[in-house]
Amino acid sequence: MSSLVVSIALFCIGLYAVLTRKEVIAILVGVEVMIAGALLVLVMLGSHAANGASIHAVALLILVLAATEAAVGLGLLVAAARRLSTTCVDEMTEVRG
Amino acid sequence: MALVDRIGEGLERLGGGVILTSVDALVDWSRGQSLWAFPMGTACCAMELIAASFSKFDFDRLGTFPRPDPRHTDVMILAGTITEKMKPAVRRLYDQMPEPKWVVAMGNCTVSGGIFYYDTYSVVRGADQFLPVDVYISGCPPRPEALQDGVLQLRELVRMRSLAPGKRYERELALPRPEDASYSNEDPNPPSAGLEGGDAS
Amino acid sequence: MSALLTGAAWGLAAASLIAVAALIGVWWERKVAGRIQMRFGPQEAGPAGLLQTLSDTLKLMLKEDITPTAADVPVFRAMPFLVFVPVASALVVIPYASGWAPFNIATGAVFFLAVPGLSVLGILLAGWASQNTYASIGGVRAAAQMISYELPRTLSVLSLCLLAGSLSTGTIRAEWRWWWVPLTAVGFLVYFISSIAEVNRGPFDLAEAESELVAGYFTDYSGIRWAIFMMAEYGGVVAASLFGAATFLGGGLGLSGVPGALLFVALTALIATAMIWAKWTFPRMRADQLMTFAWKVLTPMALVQLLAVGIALAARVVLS
Amino acid sequence: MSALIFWLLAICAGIGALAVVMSHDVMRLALGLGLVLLSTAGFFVLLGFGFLALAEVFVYAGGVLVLVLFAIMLVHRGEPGQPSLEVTHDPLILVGCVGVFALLLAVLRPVALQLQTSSGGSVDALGSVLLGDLLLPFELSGLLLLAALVAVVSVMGGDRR
Repeated sequence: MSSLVVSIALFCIGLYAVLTRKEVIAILVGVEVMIAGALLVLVMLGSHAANGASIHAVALLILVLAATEAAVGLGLLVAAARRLSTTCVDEMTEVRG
Repeated sequence: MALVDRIGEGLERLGGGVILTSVDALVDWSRGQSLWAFPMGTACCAMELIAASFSKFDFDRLGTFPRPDPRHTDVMILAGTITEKMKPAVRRLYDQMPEPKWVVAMGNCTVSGGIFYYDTYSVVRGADQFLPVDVYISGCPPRPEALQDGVLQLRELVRMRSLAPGKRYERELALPRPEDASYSNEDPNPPSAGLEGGDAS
Repeated sequence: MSALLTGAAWGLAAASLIAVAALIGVWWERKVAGRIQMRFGPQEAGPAGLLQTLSDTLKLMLKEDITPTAADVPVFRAMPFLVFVPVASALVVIPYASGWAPFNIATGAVFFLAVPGLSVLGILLAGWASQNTYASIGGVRAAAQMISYELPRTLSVLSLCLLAGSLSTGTIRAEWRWWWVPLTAVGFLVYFISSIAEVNRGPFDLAEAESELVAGYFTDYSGIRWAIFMMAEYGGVVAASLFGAATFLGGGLGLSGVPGALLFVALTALIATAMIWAKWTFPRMRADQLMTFAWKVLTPMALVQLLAVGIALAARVVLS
Repeated sequence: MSALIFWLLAICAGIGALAVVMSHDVMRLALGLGLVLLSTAGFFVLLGFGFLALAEVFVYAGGVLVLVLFAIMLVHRGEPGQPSLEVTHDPLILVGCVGVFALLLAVLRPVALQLQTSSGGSVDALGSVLLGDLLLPFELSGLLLLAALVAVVSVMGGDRR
């Protein structure tokens, strides 16, 4: 029960960071915290399962996905910061490439 | 000064003589054995300074080797003419070195201005105008052996300026200067009074 | 849980091992460097200068500990430890005897490769927290270099795991056979080179290239905190040499008992000496050459090694 | 003992997550993320998934976090002193997040059980699952990584043509 509270709290704090932060980098970090919380929920609930190895493998694949997301996201951030010379999402209003 | 020096004074007041002198000997030995040099080569004496570290002369035998970073070094070796323009940079690098620190003035230009003493507006007349110099090495330029001897002299000096306050004494080193009264080259930032031993004039 | 506590105790032992190894290693490096440059090296402190490092260490401990005014103070002060602790923890998964490591977990090889990688963070943040341009550039360079060379290093160790059929370092050493040496010779070369790059030593020391960056990421560290950085560097050398001798060379080439243990120590010292040799012989590389070397030379070499090991294993199954 | 370590890790994760929400300093933000990731790895060890914990340290703390720091240094370079971030707090969003928290807790509560170390954490079992039942996702994730690599290179190096 307490483990569930901790992991869901992690997810929600990450969500709050994503919704309130204005800088792209802080939003990406918030997403990472959310992913960590969600992964923790999966692993904590899955640690009771009979086929723990499947949970292990699925968690590993989620880890890979999250790492890919972070790499692409940060690449886009740096490219956007170069082109628009801002890192604030509210100022990125130009639609044209 | 470093924290240890204050510990030393405290212990002396408590009367911890034996412990203090043993620790003192160890600290002096370690400081004297590893005088890492900050090579402040500003002119031609730097060639001899560089040669002192290399194959033929091997400064490393004495535990001294050059580090490019003032934060990691103990002794600044001033090699070469110091111009007025260079003076603030030298002073700044000296200030960046951590205590305890020493200065070796190598070559006539650094000691007194050398051949640039007269008829030059741009040369500092001796490094001791703005730095507390501990060892003076004459020569134009001095040979690497002279520099190594200077570092050995400095090692003796380190032993003198040790932890225990009773063992501390000032060197009697007041070289007569020909022009003390006539020429005024007032330094805006004189070396602080706490750094004893260097103020020759 | 008791395994965790035992692991912590061994970690402490590892830290002391690094301290002793650094005391001897620095002296040895200065002696070897002296001989390479036709000098003598330290001579005056103790017999053959043996006490030189001791006096250096004492002096560094008693030096002023400067924290720059502009620095991010808590981060600046903590970073030497964040660099040292992961490096020291690598020592607890090294198989010192056949089938035995102090912290013998099933994923020891991954632990050995993953946890020291954390010191990248410490180096990067040490450079940043100094608020010094040279230090920041040094930190970024070191981090880019370390994460690039992690790849060939991991791949080269992977071929050993494939041969042993296990990720446990103890099992790798227990399963070791003499024919692994010729088979994984290329892998060992890749491992050796990328280990030098991992600990930022010459010829890959452009993170602290003194001719351009003063001293790289530890430019603003003085006294004992700088000494901890240097200890971490030597700890990395020791860990890499021990691991290389214990797994690639089977720790004493498969001999058991006292001769094996002696040979193990000798092989470790040999690898460490070769690292020192490389540092004092090769000129420093340029940043782009460094990256090109990692991605276009070492990584393909490690992949070819992995392929060769796979083919050899398959051939063995087919033949038997 | 296990409970003590659990709460220690929970406190570390909480501090890190709060740093992500509250910090004005970009570096503190990244350090907070590092704390969260390391304590997540600690939770994985506690639950018996040793390899997952090492993968988290390897991929996240050693890789993604360094990427985050790189991005910070590239984006905020040239600004004098410490770059500072704007922090805005919105009570409505706070209420919404608490609502999401309550909802998730209510939904997942029936399946929540006592903390226990999994029996399926061995590397052998993981290997046979990854190359057995989950072979297709495993290979696809390799493809995804390659695609991401190409994407990042083309995005970052785009302006040099």
